[in-house]
Amino acid sequence: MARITAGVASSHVPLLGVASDQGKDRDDYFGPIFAGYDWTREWIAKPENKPDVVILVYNDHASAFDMSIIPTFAIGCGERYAPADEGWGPRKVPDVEGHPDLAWHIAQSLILDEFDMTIINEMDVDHGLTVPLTMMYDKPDAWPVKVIPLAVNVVTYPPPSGNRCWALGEAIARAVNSFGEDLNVQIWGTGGMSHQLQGQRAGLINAEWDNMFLDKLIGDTQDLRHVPHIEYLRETGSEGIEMVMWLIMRGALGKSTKCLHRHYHVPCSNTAIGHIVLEPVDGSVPPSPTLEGNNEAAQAAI
Amino acid sequence: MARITAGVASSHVPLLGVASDQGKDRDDYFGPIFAGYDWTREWIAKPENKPDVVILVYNDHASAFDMSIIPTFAIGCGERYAPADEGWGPRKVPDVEGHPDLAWHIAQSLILDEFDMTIINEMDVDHGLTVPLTMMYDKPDAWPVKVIPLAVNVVTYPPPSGNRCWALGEAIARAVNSFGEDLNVQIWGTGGMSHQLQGQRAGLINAEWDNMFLDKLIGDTQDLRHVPHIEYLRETGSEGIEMVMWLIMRGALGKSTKCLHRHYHVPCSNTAIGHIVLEPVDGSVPPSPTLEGNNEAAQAAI
Amino acid sequence: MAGHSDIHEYLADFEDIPGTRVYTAARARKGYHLNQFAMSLMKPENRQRWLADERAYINEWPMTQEQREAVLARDYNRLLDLGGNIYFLAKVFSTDGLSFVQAVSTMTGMSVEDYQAMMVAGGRSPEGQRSIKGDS
Amino acid sequence: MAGHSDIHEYLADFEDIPGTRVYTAARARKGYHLNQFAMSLMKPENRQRWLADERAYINEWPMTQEQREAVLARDYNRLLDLGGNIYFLAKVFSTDGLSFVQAVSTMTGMSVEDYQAMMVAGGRSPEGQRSIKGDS
Ligand SMILES: [Fe+3]
Ligand SMILES: [Fe+3]
Repeated sequence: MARITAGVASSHVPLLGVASDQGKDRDDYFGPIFAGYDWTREWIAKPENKPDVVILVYNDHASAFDMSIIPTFAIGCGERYAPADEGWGPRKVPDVEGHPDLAWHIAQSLILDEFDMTIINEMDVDHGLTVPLTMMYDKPDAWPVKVIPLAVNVVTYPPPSGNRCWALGEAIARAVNSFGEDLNVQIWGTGGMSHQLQGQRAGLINAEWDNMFLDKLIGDTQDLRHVPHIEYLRETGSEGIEMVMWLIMRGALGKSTKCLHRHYHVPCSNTAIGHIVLEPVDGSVPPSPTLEGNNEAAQAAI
Repeated sequence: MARITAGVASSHVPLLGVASDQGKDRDDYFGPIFAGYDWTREWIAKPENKPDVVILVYNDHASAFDMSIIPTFAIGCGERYAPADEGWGPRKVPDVEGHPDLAWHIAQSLILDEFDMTIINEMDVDHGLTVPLTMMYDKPDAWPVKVIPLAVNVVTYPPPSGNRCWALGEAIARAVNSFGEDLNVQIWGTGGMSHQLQGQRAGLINAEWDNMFLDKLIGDTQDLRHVPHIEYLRETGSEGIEMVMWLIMRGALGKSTKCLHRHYHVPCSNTAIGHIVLEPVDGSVPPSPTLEGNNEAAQAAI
Repeated sequence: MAGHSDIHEYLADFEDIPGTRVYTAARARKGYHLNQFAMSLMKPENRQRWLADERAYINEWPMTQEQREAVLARDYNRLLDLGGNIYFLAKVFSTDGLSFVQAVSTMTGMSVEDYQAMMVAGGRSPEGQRSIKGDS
Repeated sequence: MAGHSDIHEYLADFEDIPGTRVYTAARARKGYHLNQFAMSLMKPENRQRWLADERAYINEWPMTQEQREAVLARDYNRLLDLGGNIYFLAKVFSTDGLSFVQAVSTMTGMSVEDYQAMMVAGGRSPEGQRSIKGDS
């Protein structure tokens, strides 16, 4: 049976990709940022922790989707994804290999569970997805993990509510738990933390709020599912709203979590870098209001 | 204040478009089908019934969306939509004019209400949307109504459940009720009734089941929201599943409905034609689990 | 979803309908490029190239040889088995100038005339057609 | 959505944040073609045509003249007012070879150096920046 063994959150600032690609990741500016990921790189390389598949929650930044189509939740069920050209040529990092068996299983389960998913079979993936891979795995010839992209709209308002994101995480956990194959699955939430990339208020950073947010990912509080969008906007800048994506990760870890590692640094470009590694303690999630039980038959049918 | 004044359901068989376009709509084969729409054409032309906007629930039949992207619920927020080329050139019917003000209002409200909508700004619309317009309005130089397309995936499994569709209808009613402008809004559910377009069982028709379904759209029963997909497939053929879209229409009419007109005919091409016109009696819908109240301020901000 | 405890049970039921292939993820994945090929015929320029040389056009698509031959033979039941979906395949028979009734009848083993007569007489009855295991 | 009774109230709050344009439907509609233009610069062949003759390229897009002039002037605050979204506009400044910090600093009225110094010192404080009506 597949199981979610850990949750990882990380900022996905494009400049971190540039720093890595240009070999600046240990200079004075970037060194302290990347140093905070050393623990994680060592942890994730250990056989007992190494994920087979990562469900990578991120947002597309006007790369795969233009304004003609805006999916709230889009799940990648394809075989592979190429790095997007974001205006300066695609990053020279490996293609991202998908896990269509698990992805389709999750997509189908979520729709039965009354989440209105958009299924994606072909798309390019931008820094929102490739930068977290860089932070966790450095510069391998091929990414050592299969990835299920889960793209969330956090650009055009309204994004999904925090409560909806958390509930989606719970439904993802139910879906993973009902997949027959024995897989170590991690879920990553990316984006954030506080930043504002626009207007006269650009450059806003709120270390106090960010650390409150990190605190509340740990343990069994569910306070964060009720934080309204306006609070992210006022407290953490217009792009701080990306943190709702971390709640999908948190929801998927179930009732209670333990913190394995935590890192916070200001600044990277315009942004506060946050990174946390969580382990489920009591990984139980509420049963689906619409689907009950959990049998392993018919897996072959997928 | 905008309000939903009526619900209309209709099959959307492509051959009906061909019959109309080629002037065969009153011949021996098609005459009895179109005759069942005469009442509706007269009714909808009366000033007191004439809708300003129709929310037209339909499915795309591999026209706007290929297999690379499959949205569960996609709402058209664009200015206009051209008829799709489905393999024999586009139908020579007018372009469809959208209502972006109301469409965006509904889209935003639905997302806050925890429906995971895909917003569409540009697409072509196929027979699923243009045939119902033909059935209701014949051959005008321009469609006398603005249309908000609501495309539902009923092709790749799983489609949304009947319960989810009904709940979406209820949320649409809440959204329409909170729109400040005075608009007569109808909601149409299209597709069905029983038909199977594939395999050795093609041609299946189940008049008894179809009429049970029509019966249960009337009054205050909510039985239909619990009909599982497998029942549509077994009883009404593989394409009978399109009837789940009628439940979005029914849900939007609220607690109780009255039947104004009803028509059933077999066959049209491979399909049982069904058509019903419903009026809300007690149009109340349950309050949103996530959004409460209903004020008209700030409409200008949309 | 009334009546199902999870996606496995939900999907298993679909294999129990006589003469019917439900377009599940398994079929959608198998037929991906077949369906994308069919979709390409929505563009007039592609229809022209297809009609001018079917084999050359279809060879450009990353499909299995089996899928290609079934398209060239217009064997729609076979195409359903190979992951085709009827709304995508419709672009192929529409390009041939066939109606849905004409194309669909070829899947039933009936002549178009017999099929149309059955439809005019009220269509195929669901009796005995609901389930393979049961026989209702 | 905790704290809001409906979409009107939800949206009204967004107008109360100093120096910030939230990318609402109203802005998305106003900026539609502006953002689609910017998006087109993701393709190398379009970047080349744009760099060779900016005015000729931008005139091909159905934007307002005001939007065109603001793009040509790289006036990003103006572009936000005219419906631009920063992730779309990023294709314009990326094509110019500018980083996010360089481009973003131009919106704050600070020099790049001062802006970067502010960031290194911990960024802009939210104190007094949360609300126009309130002053927290
Ligand atoms: Fe981001
Ligand atoms: Fe249809």
